[in-house]
Amino acid sequence: MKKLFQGFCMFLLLFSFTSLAYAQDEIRIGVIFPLTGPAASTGQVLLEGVRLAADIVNTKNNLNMPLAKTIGLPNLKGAKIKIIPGDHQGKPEIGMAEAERLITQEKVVAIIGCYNSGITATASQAAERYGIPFVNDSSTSPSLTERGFKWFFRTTPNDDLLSENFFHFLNDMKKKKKINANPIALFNENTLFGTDSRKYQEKYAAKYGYPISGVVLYPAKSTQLTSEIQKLKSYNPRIVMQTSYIADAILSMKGYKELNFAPDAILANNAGFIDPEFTKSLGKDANFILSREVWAKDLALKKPMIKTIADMFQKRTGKSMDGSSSRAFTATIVLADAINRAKSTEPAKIRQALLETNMKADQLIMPWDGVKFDAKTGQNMQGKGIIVQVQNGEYYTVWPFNLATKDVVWPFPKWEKR
Amino acid sequence: MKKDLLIIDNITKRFGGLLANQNISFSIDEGEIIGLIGPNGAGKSTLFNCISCYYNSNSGKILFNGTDISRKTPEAICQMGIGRTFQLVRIFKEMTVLENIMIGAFLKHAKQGDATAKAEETANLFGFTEKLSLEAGSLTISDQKRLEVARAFATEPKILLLDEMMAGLNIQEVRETTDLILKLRGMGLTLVLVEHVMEGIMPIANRVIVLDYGLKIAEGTPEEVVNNEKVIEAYFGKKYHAKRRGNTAPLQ
Amino acid sequence: MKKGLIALIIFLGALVAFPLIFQDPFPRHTLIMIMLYAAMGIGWNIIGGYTGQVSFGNAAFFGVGAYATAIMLVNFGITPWLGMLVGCVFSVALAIIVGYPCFRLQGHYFAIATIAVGEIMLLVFTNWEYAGAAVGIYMPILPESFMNFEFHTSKLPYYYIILVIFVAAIGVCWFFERSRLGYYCRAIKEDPDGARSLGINIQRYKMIAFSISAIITSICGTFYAQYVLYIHPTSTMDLMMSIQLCIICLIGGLGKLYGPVIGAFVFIPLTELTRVYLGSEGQGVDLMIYSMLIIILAIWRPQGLWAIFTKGTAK
Amino acid sequence: MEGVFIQTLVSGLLIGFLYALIAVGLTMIFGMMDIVNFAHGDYLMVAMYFSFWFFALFGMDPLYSLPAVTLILFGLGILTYYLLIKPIINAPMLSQIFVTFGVLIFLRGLATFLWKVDYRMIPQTVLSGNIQLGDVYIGIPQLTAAAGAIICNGLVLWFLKKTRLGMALEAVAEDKEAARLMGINSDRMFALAWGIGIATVGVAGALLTSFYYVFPEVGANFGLIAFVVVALGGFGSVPGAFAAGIIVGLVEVLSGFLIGPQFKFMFVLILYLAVVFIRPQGLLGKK
Repeated sequence: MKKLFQGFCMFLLLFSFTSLAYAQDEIRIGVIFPLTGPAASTGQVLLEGVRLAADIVNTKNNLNMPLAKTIGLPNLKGAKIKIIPGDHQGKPEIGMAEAERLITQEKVVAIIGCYNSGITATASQAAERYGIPFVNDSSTSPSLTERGFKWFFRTTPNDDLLSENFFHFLNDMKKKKKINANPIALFNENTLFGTDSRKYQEKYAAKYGYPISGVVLYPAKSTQLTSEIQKLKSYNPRIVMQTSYIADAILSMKGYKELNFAPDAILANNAGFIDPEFTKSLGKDANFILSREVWAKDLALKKPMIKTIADMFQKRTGKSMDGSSSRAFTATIVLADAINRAKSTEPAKIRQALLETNMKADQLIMPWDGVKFDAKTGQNMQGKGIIVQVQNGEYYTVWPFNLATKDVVWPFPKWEKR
Repeated sequence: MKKDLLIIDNITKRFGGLLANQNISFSIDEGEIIGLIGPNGAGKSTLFNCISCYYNSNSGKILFNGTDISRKTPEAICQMGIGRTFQLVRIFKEMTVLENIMIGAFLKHAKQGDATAKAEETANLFGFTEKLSLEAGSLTISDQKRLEVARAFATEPKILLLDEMMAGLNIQEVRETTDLILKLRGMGLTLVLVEHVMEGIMPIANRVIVLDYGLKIAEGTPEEVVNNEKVIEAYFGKKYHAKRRGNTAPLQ
Repeated sequence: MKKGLIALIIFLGALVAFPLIFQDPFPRHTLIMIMLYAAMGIGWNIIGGYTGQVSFGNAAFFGVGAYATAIMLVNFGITPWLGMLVGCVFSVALAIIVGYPCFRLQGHYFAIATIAVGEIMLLVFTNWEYAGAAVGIYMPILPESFMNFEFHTSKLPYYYIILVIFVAAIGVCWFFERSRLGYYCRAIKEDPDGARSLGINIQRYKMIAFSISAIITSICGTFYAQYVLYIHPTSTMDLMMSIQLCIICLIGGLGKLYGPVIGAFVFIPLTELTRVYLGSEGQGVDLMIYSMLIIILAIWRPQGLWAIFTKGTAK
Repeated sequence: MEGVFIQTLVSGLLIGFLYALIAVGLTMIFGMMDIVNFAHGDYLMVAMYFSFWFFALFGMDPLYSLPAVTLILFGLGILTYYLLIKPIINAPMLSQIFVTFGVLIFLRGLATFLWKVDYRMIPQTVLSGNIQLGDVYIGIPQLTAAAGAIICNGLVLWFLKKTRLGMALEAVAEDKEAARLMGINSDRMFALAWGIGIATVGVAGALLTSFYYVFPEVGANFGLIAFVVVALGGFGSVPGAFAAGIIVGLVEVLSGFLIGPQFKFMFVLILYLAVVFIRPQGLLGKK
């Protein structure tokens, strides 16, 4: 018995010496994404987006983007950025634990993360407690910026703005193409992402006078969605607005085809529908879905820099860049630029620099007017959404019409006419 | 000496078509040693399980101190004072000898201290004094059987039902067991034994009840039963019985 | 026994002293999780280890404890300490409602019935609007105080609260082991029919053991809710958590007082370290290491590590 | 309206047949050796990956690669028996649970490590498309899967009841020692049982790949359902698992449609608990 517990006391002492020593000349940025678990494929893509941005900052590149032409951060003696990844496995408590580990153990100066809105909530809570800037790249649940946090910044537009975009799009389509858009049905997954989006979809549907004939909330991880699609069919909607992560996005499209369900349009809340896996797995069945988006490769026609970055990403990962990885890329550039302007790794100074951020449209690979954070909420005020449509396996911008590179295919062709 | 401590009244037990027990009736007085014998498959163990309520008899009553216990649960009748052992020894193998007996002792002694004392006292009575901390699973078969009796005894029962206590024991162990049973009776306990080992049961039983094909074919003192025609026929079959009829000397 | 007591005191002394010497929050967080899972492991051990009723639904008690505290705090502003008591009452009620029918089942049927009950509870809370449905419940950030059971500046108070819960769980198990209930449960595990012949009402004692297990697990649920300040169905009632409790007891030693303690001290650091160091790059390697350990232990060391440390006499 | 109802019924039946096929292997192994294979769902995942790689590397449609996948899984089943299950044949139930649970985590970890976490699906297979009967649509892949399930279950039942080898398997299931006295090598029988049990999952995996995506966690959903089906049908009873599979499929789809999609799996579980409490040995299981 004795040796049993002596062993344990040694174990406790040893265990505590796990914090490692660091070279001082590198700027450590923590990154928390779902690297394993259900949304893992998106997590990997997000991480690659951040790493690409870090490489560009750390090397000399001829791009009209802050810190591209220089090596590292000039105001900090050319110190390079070091990305420290953390995996929250889709669990809020691990998101919080990883945030604490990165802050206290890895001594990161700021954190980017976490994609799943529910996990960004707990991870940013930890960052708020320790007073470390938390830049959220791709979680769109509006509640995240309504908590009055001092250290929370979000570059991506949130569901509130993006949901309203849908109805601007529908109004424009009514004017231009005389489409009939009534009634609408909602098909959302039942976690924070789905329930939050539903609130805003219903709010703006009422505001713009579009009747909603029915709402179907489905549980994630189903083996089949037949009964859900049947329920959806029973509301015989002309338009389906859907909010799904990647697994259910593929399963539902397969289900629509199997049950020959083809409404006039499927308006998707990006996430699963813009994941590179979506078109790869479904092939031609993915065609003609419309999705809100914040980025599309064909924007390069108006902005060549987008093409170079997208090609660099393709070369690096073998996957095409998408809305998620582009937003992770942008958030990293914005953070690096802020640290450089702050001329120090001291959290309060970085926060101040973030507040003073005023990046112009031409410095971004996003179709936004720029990046400028609201002092009270930390939300980027100049974010813009676009609508893309999948046409023979590629995403093309179809709205706003001034940015559109392809004409909208409306209505959604019947399955047998594909 | 209370009369009719336990009355078996017209017990019938059927498994589907098989009639294991048919209208069996007899009564047991306090302080008696009753032998329950009969060829294999006669329904001895079935009756035993009906008495100890592991089986629910199809009809008939079992009266213990006047109350009908035929529909009670095994634990209830143990609490009323009927202890039992099993044909295939069921001791707690991974517990020590002392712990096994303590489980029985806990019935009447809630506190751990009292239960341990009672268990140690019972262990000494049953000759386990040195083996208290041994794992029950490591004992010999006869020790395990004796432990099972000790454990049942620790619940301070009025009547003990022992199912084939002496099966598989050598002569020496049989004699030890019979001495033990006599000692228990001496302490005011009533005992019902299902047995095959005639040398064991016959010398000590006050009365013997013989079952055959689910029927009670005889009841009486050991001497009466041994010479009973039907009993011999049941054990040795008609052919042998006919040959023997000439020789009237009692069986040794 | 004397030796064991001294060793226990040294061990707890080390645990008490540890956070004072090493200030870093991450090792403290890991130790808090170790003690939390050890306490829940002790809870599971009482029903799964001692009484031999393998339950894969104990996470439901954890969830009930967490949700009772959260709902009462968020909707009625009642201090989590009272919420903890109410959580225990609900958990025991759940244990009885579930236990009564389930305990009539044996072996695999019982295990799978508890999985079904656990999954039903998960689905109920995932679709129950009042309890935040799948979105979960965000606890209000109250001013830091003992009564509010919330501490923002440092983890030390949380550390000592879970240490008290952990020691209490060991105490409960210590008394359980020596009481009539404990002996009866071990008898039920070994041979239910044999136990019945000694006057033991099997269902009643299984129910009592299940209720004790529910109370301990429920208290841990309340602690978790106040520690993470955000709960949702899959983080509090997942089947994986129930199974982890079994693994902890199996690794440490089933039906042994220190089994879950050893199990938690081996299991939790392993999961944390593999996730931290292998998680992103390793991509699955951590799962492989962790599973190989389980298989090796289950095949060659069924009595758990406990046997190595003490007698070391593998049967 | 009733068209939609029939559609739901048909979909329920189709998925029910598949559940039955997945469950038959699990119940066979349990019937033989009283061991519940917790990793059953993950063998399905492995089968789906093999079927997918046959398509991705050699361009073989899952239907053509089905025999190969089944054979590979048969071999895997035998390997699992000799490597992991043989040492714990007489171990306590909990050790058996944790060996199979360890295999579950190992297979998922291996799949994540080798093939990353992406969702892979075969966009165009020989079976794609659906048949239309009135306004009821039946997917051809699902129909073939159902047909495959019926054939496979029939084969297993025929094998167990009619062939010499099958009866030897049943004998060993009844009483290992007695069977050994009859000169049956119980080890080889157990290995055979594991081989066949996992092979049926191979068939299910190959059929599933034509209309469902594969990723390391796909085994989880199907695995849990297989447990419920087997316990509902009665452990060890192949016909029981077949009937229970169909019932679970119907209950899931109907309750999902009539009451609410989010509750569909709950009704399956409630049905299971109701049956098991009334008949602890399940619908057709032996006591």
